[in-house]
Parts: sequence; structure tokens; C-alpha cells
Amino acid sequence: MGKQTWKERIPTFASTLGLLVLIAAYYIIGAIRDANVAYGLKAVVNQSVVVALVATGAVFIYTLGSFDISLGAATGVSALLGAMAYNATGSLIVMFLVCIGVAVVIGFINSSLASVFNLPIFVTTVAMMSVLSAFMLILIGWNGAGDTIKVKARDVRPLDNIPFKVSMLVAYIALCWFIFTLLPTGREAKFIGGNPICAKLSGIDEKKLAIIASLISAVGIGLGAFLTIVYAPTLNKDTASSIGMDVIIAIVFGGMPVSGGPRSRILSAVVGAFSMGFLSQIMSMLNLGSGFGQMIKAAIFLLVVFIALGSQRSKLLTR
Amino acid sequence: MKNLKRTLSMALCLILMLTLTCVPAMAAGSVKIGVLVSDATSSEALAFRAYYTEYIAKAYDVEFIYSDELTDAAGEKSSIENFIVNNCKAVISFSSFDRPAQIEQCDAAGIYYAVATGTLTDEQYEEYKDYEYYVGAIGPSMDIEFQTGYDMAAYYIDQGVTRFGMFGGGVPYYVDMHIYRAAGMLTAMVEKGGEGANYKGADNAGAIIGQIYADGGIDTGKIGNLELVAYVGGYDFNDAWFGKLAQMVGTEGIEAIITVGSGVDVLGGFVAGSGVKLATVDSFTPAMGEAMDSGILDYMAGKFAASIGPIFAATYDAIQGSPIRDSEGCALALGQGFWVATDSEQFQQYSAVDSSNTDPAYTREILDQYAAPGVSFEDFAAFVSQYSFDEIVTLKK
Amino acid sequence: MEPILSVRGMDKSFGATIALRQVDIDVYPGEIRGLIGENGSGKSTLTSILAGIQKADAGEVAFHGKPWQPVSMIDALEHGVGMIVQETGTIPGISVAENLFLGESTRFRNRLGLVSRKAMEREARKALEVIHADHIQPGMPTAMLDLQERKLIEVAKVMVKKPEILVVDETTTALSQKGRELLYQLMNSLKKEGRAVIFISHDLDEIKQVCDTLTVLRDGKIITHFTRENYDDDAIKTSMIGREMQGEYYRADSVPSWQENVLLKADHLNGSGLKDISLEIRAGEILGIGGLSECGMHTLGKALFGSAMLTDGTLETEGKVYCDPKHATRLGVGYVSKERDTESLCQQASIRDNVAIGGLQHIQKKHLILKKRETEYVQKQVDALSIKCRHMEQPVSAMSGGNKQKVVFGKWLGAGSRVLILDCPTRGVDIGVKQSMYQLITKMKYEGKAILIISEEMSELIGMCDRLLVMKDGAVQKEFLRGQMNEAAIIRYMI
Amino acid sequence: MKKPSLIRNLLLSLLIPCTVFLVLEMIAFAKGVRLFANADSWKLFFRAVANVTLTTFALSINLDSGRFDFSLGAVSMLSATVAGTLAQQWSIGPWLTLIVAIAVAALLGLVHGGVYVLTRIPPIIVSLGMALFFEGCAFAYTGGKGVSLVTRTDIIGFSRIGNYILVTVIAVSLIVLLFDYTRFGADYRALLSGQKIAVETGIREVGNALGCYAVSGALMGVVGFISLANTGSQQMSLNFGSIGIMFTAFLPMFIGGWIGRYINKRVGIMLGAVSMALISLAYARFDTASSVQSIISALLLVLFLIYLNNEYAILSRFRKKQEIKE
Repeated sequence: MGKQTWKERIPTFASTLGLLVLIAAYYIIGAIRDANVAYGLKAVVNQSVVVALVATGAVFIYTLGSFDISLGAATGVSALLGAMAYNATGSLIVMFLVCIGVAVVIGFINSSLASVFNLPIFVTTVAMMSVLSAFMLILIGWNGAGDTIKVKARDVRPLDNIPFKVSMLVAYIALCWFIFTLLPTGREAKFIGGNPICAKLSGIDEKKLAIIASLISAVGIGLGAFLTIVYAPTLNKDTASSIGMDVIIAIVFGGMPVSGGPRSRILSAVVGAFSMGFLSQIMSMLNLGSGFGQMIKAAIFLLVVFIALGSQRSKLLTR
Repeated sequence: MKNLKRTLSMALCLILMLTLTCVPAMAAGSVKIGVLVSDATSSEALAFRAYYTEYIAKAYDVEFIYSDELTDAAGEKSSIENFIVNNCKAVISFSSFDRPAQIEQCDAAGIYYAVATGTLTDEQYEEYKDYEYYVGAIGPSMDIEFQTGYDMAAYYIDQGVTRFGMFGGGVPYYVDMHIYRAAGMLTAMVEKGGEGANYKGADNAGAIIGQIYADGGIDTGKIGNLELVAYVGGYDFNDAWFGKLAQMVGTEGIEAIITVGSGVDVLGGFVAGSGVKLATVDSFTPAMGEAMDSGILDYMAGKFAASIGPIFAATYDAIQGSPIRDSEGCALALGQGFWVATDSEQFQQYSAVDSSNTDPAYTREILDQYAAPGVSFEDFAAFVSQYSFDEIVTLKK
Repeated sequence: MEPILSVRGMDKSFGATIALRQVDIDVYPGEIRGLIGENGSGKSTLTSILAGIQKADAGEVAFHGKPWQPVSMIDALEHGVGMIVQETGTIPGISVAENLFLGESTRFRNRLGLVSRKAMEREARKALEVIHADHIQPGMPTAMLDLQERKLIEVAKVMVKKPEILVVDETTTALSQKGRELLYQLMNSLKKEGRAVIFISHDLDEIKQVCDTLTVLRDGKIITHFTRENYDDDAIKTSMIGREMQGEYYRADSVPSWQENVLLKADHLNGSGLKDISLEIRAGEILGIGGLSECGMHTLGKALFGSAMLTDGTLETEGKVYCDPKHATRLGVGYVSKERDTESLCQQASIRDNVAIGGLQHIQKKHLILKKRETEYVQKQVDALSIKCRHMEQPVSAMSGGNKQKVVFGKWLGAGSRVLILDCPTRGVDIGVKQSMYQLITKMKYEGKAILIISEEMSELIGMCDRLLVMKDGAVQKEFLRGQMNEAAIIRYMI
Repeated sequence: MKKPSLIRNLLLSLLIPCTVFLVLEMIAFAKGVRLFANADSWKLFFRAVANVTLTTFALSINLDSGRFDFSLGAVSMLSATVAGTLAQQWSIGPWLTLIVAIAVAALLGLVHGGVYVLTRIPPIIVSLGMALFFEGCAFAYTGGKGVSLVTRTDIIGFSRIGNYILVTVIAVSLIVLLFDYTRFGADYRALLSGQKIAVETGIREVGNALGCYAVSGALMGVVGFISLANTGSQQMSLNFGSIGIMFTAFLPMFIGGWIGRYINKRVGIMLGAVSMALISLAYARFDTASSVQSIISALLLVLFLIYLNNEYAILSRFRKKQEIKE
């Protein structure tokens, strides 16, 4: 039996290639603009790690063909409650557990709502997003210390270092990769994303997987929330609010189809998140101003997706 | 066909990258200063930005690198990281989610840090005043914010207005600046509302501020012989919210609407032709001028665009190696207030000085006296304190 | 006699696959031409080019001597070539009338330039009358009709244009006996009027009965032609698969046989149109279910796998009760759906993924799925079923129908299913592969598996089953044993 | 088959808006507030009807065909920005400005559709990119200033109940005509549920998709203009700040789909929008805090969806109970 040809593998590598191009561009522009590129790498890690964590977990949800827009708000609520727990107990471990626990509860509500009542998950998460954002405001009101909830910076500073964050990310990715490739869960999830009817008729329990997926992704959210506090211990109503959209962009940037299915990859999330990190460094070095900057960012995003799409074009318009 | 598409897209990608690298390469070389902003679109923010990027940048050969519109402390930290990557020599901050973190981050990285709007709290100042890289803060303190609100309400009460509407902007989000302005307004009403006037039982500034923080909002009702007949807060921009605003303007017997900010943007359309007086805190832009001309806007307190000139001068001094410190070697903490226009003529006068990109309120000639080595703290403090319109006009002469 | 249509040197390829090479064919007035060949031999490609669905890479087509280059199906139909496609050709979300005049709504513009529904429905009624299907309401949403009625709409749509050439691509599988007769009648009337019909079918008996001439295609080439006088099953089959058929086509024996133990037991299944169905399948037994396509047998297949909504009834295998596909799978029950592309396979996924998904618990070693073991597992199925592919990472979407079905079989066989529910297992599969599947099913029988075949092909049921249940309106009408089955008797219970 | 009577259909179509109205009136009565207290209430109501109806049309045109569109808000913002700026420069009146807004928005829709059709990137991703791009355009076009027309009394004067009704009626009629009585509509509906068959039959999908994006854009142009005329200003937003408007259209879309079983679907959407407008009015009249608003709205959305997706089960249980009673 033959092997896959190089050509057939291109779509798998296109996004990684995109990341490499961005890194190259980063170094070139950095050199021209006389930037501190070494520090920039640190900045990229700092700024991408939370998105990478949340997105890596979210790959499970996206693989199933679902679409979760409430991830940012969930991260925000977890972080706020984590911070409040820390302020109440003074224990980082409690804070960590609360972050994860809250995310798990939210994920469980999300997925069981969707699977018990057969709701379209996207709309469910739209509703969840507005509830969670409103809840953040309510939490800040309860906390009663102005517009923020604060953890003492010096208490979390020891954790605010690259090795800690990277090891957390690597550990989580390893866990996800393990579940995704070495356990049946990943295969089954991909199958559901590819053809839910066939998956059901092959004896796969869709509801169970939906719940597992949201629990795994909840762990990512919890870790993301924890690192959000570690990175910037002053939280407000908009904390982590951009993560929801960033995750979608990262996953797509990383070469995974938004519709999920067999072409889903765990590493898409990291590749995408870091691509975004480098892109945002490049944009900041170019100093183009908010409007033009965003236009070019959008154009590059579409271009990368277009190239990564490879030869998957049909006579019919994609839906 | 497919190959063509692919080559085309690759080529496009390459060209894009190349152009991207070439265009800004020319600008490299000058001193870079990072600017943190949590608001990129209000007219005040835009006026500030124009003053820096279109006047100061040319006059002093500095390049300002602006952050995105920040929404949280994590964004501030990321932006400062980006400034460090770009080898910025200093950061000027208009964003206040976590000031202490900003100061510490800049200090650790060895770049100067200055606050351009608002001030530190007293405890914060005590903690950071000795930091080598903390330049200081010039801008309205919370007291000045409070006073601005107070003056606005007092202006109308003195004119005999008794029924008020209020727009609270960021009050439901616990934005300090807005809460202090609102508290100032309520305090004026309590003080001038006659015997026994109080706001929900609170009858002094401290209690009122506490009450607002506790509620996350403001309640309508009688304050002595005055009455707050309507209140809207937040920036929801949905149908219900616009409805509330329209409803407020249409409230029976309402005479004036005092706002903590963005009054014309959110209420202008409703106030037009209604006869209700509108007061706000904003900036001296042509759009506001038109609103004042047409009678929509009745009272405006505003920071003039060049009011951020002195903090630049201080930062520039620091970069040049001679930071301005007070007699005890501490960082700057200087107050600066608003200009208030209550009629069109006055507004135009202010605006003429303020909106020019070639001859702003603080020109290079003026700033040069302070953006130079060896400026004494006393001289500088005196210069900053002369912020009123008349004083500046004198200065310019 | 001048041909209506003549094709010279037609080529067509999809990427690396060559679908047609140097095809020459003429279609004459007054003939019903059968087109026969294995899957992927190019029948549908050829006719779809003639009907304007796709374009040829090279070659010339002349229609009444003039160049024939239709831009779309509607364009082809307008100019004399109409096609009834193999798959569903109606759109569920719009009305019957709109389906009849799909793409032609501008014909019904009123004075204001708007499309008049009334006028459209009036025309639609006329069109349905042409084919004696006036029981269908033109204003009805198409989704509310059954498969047969929908197929009739397609027939009406084409017939109302009085095409010079009518292409019928495996339409009859969706039709009941009555529907088929109606279609044959229409074809004959076209023939009498000096028009022509191109008829594609996998059913050799049918094609022999209907067509005057037969053209055999293989690997995109025209192999030979037969006329009614020299029809010969073996010769036709040989020319189709390019070699002589080895061994038996169906089972060789003619006596029913099975082992003692019952592997699947269903008790009083009710709901989703089923009426109190009870049945048992024993090890080593092939049980057939026959009936008209809407008799409920396909639902029964789903129901036995636990995936139909039932109000009543129990299912058990080897004494263990199950109620949903998950349990069924775990207990060794496998189900091959009639809708292969949409229900049995994940199209974008590779052969590897599609085969392995059924047997993850077998591949697992200490709970882990290792690529090496997985490869071995899949390779075993690929070899055992001789699935044609370059490598197992190939997505199944690009494979032929027969090969796809082998992948589905591989999924269940690898999983070690003891009970197999096969719904139309050879649907759209060509003779060569069909034969190997029959051999496979026979082999499984002797391995002691319990097999249920649901089929619309009578000969297949008679040829393979130990026992046959005939269904009508959701209930079992009659049981036949191997050796007693005869087509006429069976049909009597079906209708 | 028995044809359901017209009256029954009408009654069922009005069921949701009337129930919403009655419930809200009851709450209002309990609170001692009047729902429709004055002209401002009516204005708010009709403006919300216009906004929600048009936005929901714009969303559902593409969403029904499986094309998610995150760029609706950005299109409305950019078109209002361009139209507002031109209104200022050319001193044109409200109606002309409205037409400019519609034209610009339709053009933006075409650009969006064009990118989609050319690149064949999944529509949801294209829409994300375009949302960012349009936001960036609007920001760059005005230098972040947005538009302020508060002194243009003629344009602000557009905000009248009569105009809102006019706009809604025209939009609903045009959309009904376009989607139910033209070739474009016939093709659209065919593509909706039978993409492959329709394309093979010879319906031009690309043209139809471009048309859908243009129409959807044009509708958002009207929405943009209504909001511009309402406040006299258009604020800028970046980083997906504009996508929120899409979420407001989900509930009316689902309600519209339900009502659509009994009456023309587009009219159903309008009735859904009426229900939403009543709720918005109630929020304003009862002075509901915005966090409470978002929680209530989200709950309503989820509850309605639960009903919609379990209707069969709920109804059959209900019927069983009735049978037992009888």
C-alpha cells in the first residue's frame, strides 16, 4: 500500500508554515525597526498563553462541529470568582481550584443544556455569554471595591514567569493530545464532527462526548483564568472578554476547519494562538494606527485561511 | 487554475509583507514613546491623540506608539510589553485599570512612566513617589473631578433650575472618574437644596460617594426642594437604552440634563429642539462647537487638547536624563482642571486656541522652556498651575 | 436513419481519475437504449454531460446534426434532452410546482414582473396530468411527499417538455411496481413518437425487459452493444466486468439452515410506522426482509439497531437487552444503512478513521490507541475485503460505491459484530463487487453470524436468504423458507 | 388533507406578540407604570420594530442558507459613517442620506459576498475577517472620530413614528416581494434546501449569494441610518465591538420561524420583532438595569429554544394529560 504524497499533506502544514512566515516577518521587521526581538518572544508567550490554553481545550468542542462563543465570558467569570476566593482564603491552591471548578460548572451547564434539550449549541452559548457577562458585573458589585476585583500583585508574582506558564501550557496540551489521539474520545469526537448521523449509527454516544468535550475545555478555561489572574491580578468587567473571539480566530488561523470533523488537530490552537501573538507584535512594531492596523490584520487573516484551505474547493459554495 | 490561484496568493502574501516592511522603515530612528489608551474614540481622546501625533511628534522628533483601545489590566500589561519590544523610552498612560502594575512594570524594565489623566491615590503616591522611573502625574485629581460635577450642577441651581436629569456614563461599571463627577453633582444639589436636603440619607460628599459605590447607580427622587427626575447610566447602545435616554428628555417638567460625559454624543439627537438644557464634560471640538451654537449644548467643561503638553515635557526631560523631582526628590503630582464654556462665544474663543494643529495652546515655544534640562520643580509646578484659558493666552503672548 | 444525438471522441476526467475516454455513441429515434456497466464505468458521467450537468473535456456532440453544448440541465431540457437523475432530484423546501419549474420561474411573470404562483400551479397541474399523477397537489411542500411521489415530480418535470431524448438514471429503484409501470408506459409512448430513451439500471432483468439495445461501458470506454435478439446474461456480465465471473453469484445451496442459538430477538416492536413486529434470527441464519420501499422495512432495520423511535417493544441479543445504538454496538450488533453516503460513512474522513471507529475497543491496549495497532487492524480489513485504495489515509469521499460499502463492512467485521443488519447492502454496487459481497455474506453465515438483509431486489433475497419475511404497511405479512420462495408469490404479499 | 383555516392561522400568528403584550401590561399594571405612556414610548417601540425587523431579515437571509454573518454590525456602522460624513460634506437631506447609506451598505455586502465567492472560505470565517476589516475602514475613514450630526435637525428629524412605520412597511413588503414573488426569491429558496440539485439544474448560485449579501447589507444600511438619525452620532468600535447587534436578532428569528408556519415567514419575523420591541420598551419603562436585561433576554432565548426543539415531546405530553383528564 502506498503512502500519502507530499501534496496531500500540504493543508496539514499550511498553517504551521504560516506561523513560520510570521516569525520570519517578525524578525525582519524587528531588525528594521530596531526592536528588542528577544523580549518580544517573551511578550508573545505572555500574551498568547491564555488564548492558547482556552483554544486548545476548545478544539474538542469545535471538533464536534459545535461553536462556543461564551469562552471569553466563562474565563472572565472563573477568574473573578477565583480572585474572590483567593481574597477570602489567601490560598493560591484554592484560587486554582475555584478557577477550574467554576469553569467546569459553566461548561457542564452549557453542554447539558444543549444536550438534554437538544438546543443548537451556538445559540445556547450566545445566551450563556450575555448571562455570564452580566454576572461579571454583578460579581464586581458584590465585591464592592470599585470597578475592579484585585488580588495582591506580589502574591501572584512568583508564578508570573515564562517557565511556569509554558510548562502549564505544555502539560495541558500534552493532556489534550493524549486524550485526542490515544484515547477513543478524540476519534469519536472527530467522527461526530464529520457525520453525526453516522457516528450515532456507529454506536457513539454523542451526548456523553458533548459533556466530556466541554469538561476538557473547561479545564483549559480554568487554567486560562488562573493565568489571567497571575498575569494581571486586577480584574474588571471586561477581563478576558476578547478571548471568545480570539479563540475562534486562533483555531481557524491554526488550520482547523470551523466545522470540525476529521481534519481537526489539537495543535491548531497553539499554532493559531502563537500566529496571532506574532502578528500582533508585527502590527505594534509597524505602528499603523488602530484603523489601518485592523484592516491589515483582517486581510492577513483571510489570506492565511485562504492559502491553508488548499485545494478543498468545490463547484458548490461552502456553507 | 488552482495552481495559479495558489501562486497568486503566495505572491500577494509576499508583496504584502514586503510593503509592510518598507513603509514604516523610514520612520525608525527617533525617540519612541508608548501611549496607553483605554478610549480611542471619544472626542477628547482624539483631540489628545492629534496633539501628540500631529504636533508634538513633529516638533520634537518623537514617535508615539499608541496601544489598542484597552479594556482591562491584562491589556495594559501586554501593551507595555509591546512598548518595551519597540524600545520605547517612556510610557504615557491614559489608562487606569491597574496603575500600580503599570508603574512597577515600567520601573522593572527601566523605562519612564507618566500618568496623563487623573492622579494616583494618596497611598499609591506614597508608595511610588520614589521610584526612579516614575515621572509623575499631571491631570485632574478626583477632587477636581468632583468639583467639575459640583460646579456644573451649581451653575444650574443658581439659575433657578429645580428639576434635573442625569446621565451617569460609566457609573454602573464603577468608573471612578464618573462616580466622582456624579457625586459632585449630587453634593451640589444637597448643599443647595435647602434645609435637610439629602440624597438617600447622605448629606455630605463622602457619604454620597459611598452610596453610589454601594448602589452601582443613582436613584431619582427629591433632594430638598430640588428634584432628580430622571437618571440613565451605562453605554448599552441598544433599543431599550436609547429609549431610556429619549424618555429622560421627555420627562415632564425636566429643565436641565447634567451628564458626566459624552452628553452630546448620546443625548444630542434627543435634546435638539426639546428646550431642555444639556451640560456635559467633553472637549473643544468643532462638533461640540456646533452643538453649542445651535443651542443643544448649554454648558461644557473640557480639558483642552494641549493640557497633556506638560506631562510630555516632564517625560521628555526624564528621557533626556534630567527628570523633574520635587524638593524631596519625589515624582510629580500636579493637579490640572477644566475649562468651562457656557456660551457659544466663549466656546469659540477656547476652541480657536485649542483645536489648532499648528498653534495649539501649548506651543513648542512654551514647552521648550520646560522640556529642557535643569528645569526646577517650582517653575514647572507654577507653569502647570496656570492652566486657565486667560493664563494660557497670557503665556502665549 | 439519422441519429438524434451522436457523440464522438468524448473525454472526461476528474483529477487523476479518468471517467470517460474516447466515447462514441449514437442514439436513434424510436429506440430505448440501455446503458449498463459497473459503478464508475462512466454511465452517469456520460449522461450527465449530455444533460448539461457537467462539461466534457474533449469530444464533439451533435444533436440533430448541430453542436450540442448545453450550459445547464434546464438549458438541455429546453432544447430536447431531459434527465431523471439517480439521486433525489427534487428540493424538499419548496412546493411541488416550484420543483416542476425549477429555474424557470421567469416564465410565470405577470404584468408587474412578479412571479405568479397561481399561474405556476395551474401549469404544474397540467404537467402532473400528463403523467397521470394528478393526485399530487402542486401547492404542497415537496418535503411532505414520499420518495416515489417526488420521483414522479421529476418525471413530470421532464415529460412536460416532450424531450427528444429522455435519460432515466437508475430511477426505478425508488419506484413501486405501479410507478415503474407508469414510467415504462411513458417511455414507450416516447418511443412511438419517434423519440429516444437512454435507460440506466443495475437490474439486469429489468434492463433486458425494457430496452431494445444495450450498450456496455467499462472503465470509461464503450465495450460492446447488444440487441434484444442476442441478450445473454453471461455474455453481458462478462463484458461488464471484463472477465468471466468466477464461482457462484448467490449462495450455492438451496436448503434453509441455521444453528440453534438465537442471536437477535425482537418482541412486539411498535411505533414509527411499525406494527407489532416480532422476530428472531439465529446464528448462521440469513433472514431476508422484503417489501415495497415504503413498507416499513427500512425503519425496521433501524429499529432493530435501537435507533428508531419506538413506543413499545424490546430487543435483545444473546439474552442481553439493548435499547440504543451504543448498547447494540457494544453487544456485537452492527448496522449498515441504506443511505451509505450520509449515514454509514464520514465522507471527509480517511479509510483508516472509518474502519477503526467501529473497533476502538479492540484496538485499545491498556486503554490506549496506538497508531501501529490501528494500522494493523485497518490493514487487516482492507486486505480481507480487498478494498481498492492507494493508502488508508485516502478520504472515502473519492471512492466508488462498492468500495465504500466494503469500508462499511470492514467497520463492523473488524468490530467483531455477531449480528449484522444490512439495509440494501448492494444498493448502487456493481456486479463484480456485488458478487464478492454475496460471497462474503455467505462466508459470514458459515462463521455463525446472524445476518438480516433488507432489500428491494427480489432476486437478491431469493438468492441469499434462509428465511424471508414479506412486509406491507409496517407489518409482517408472510414468511417464506429457502426453497419455497417464488417471485410471483412474494409479490402478491407485498402489494 | 384539511386546509387549516385562515382565522386559526391569524390567531396563532398573533399569539406570541399578544401574549408578550398582555404579560408586560400586567407587570406594568402591578408596577403602576404605563407601557405606552407618551409619544416617546411609541417612538421607542416603532424604532425597535424597524431596527429588529430589518436586522433579523439581514441575519436570516444568509443564516437560513447556512451562512453565518458576524459583519452585520460592522456594515451598519461603516455605512452610517460614510453616509453621515457625506451628508455633512454635501449637506444632503435625510432621505438622500438614507439612500446613500443603503447604497454604501449594499456595496459593502457585495464586497463581503465577493470575497466569499472568490475565496470559497467558509462564510463564518469570511464574515469574521470582514467584520474586522469594516470596523477598521470606518475607524480609518473618520480617524476614529465617528460622525456627529447633532446639529443637523433635518436628519435627526427623521426619527419620527411615521417614518419608522414607513421604513418597516416598505422593507417588509419589498422583502416579501423579493423572496416570494421573483425569480431571485425562487432561486434562493431552491438553493436553500437543495443546493446541489439547484446548481445542477442551472440556477446561478454565485449570483444569488452575491444578491443575498447585497440585500442583507442594504438592510443594515437602513438600520445604521436609523441609529445615526436617532442619536445624531455614530460611535466607532474596534476588535469585534460591532458584532453584538447580531445577537439581538436570534430570538426574533426563531419566533419568526415559529410564526412562519401559520403566516408568511417574513411577516412572522416582523411579528417576532414586535414582540422584542415590546420587551425593549418594557425594559425602558421599568428602568431595568442592563445586566438584568441581558439575563432576562438570554433566558427568554433559551426557554423559547427549549420549547422549539422539544415541541413534539412537550405537546405529546400535554395531549396525554388531556386525554387522561377526559
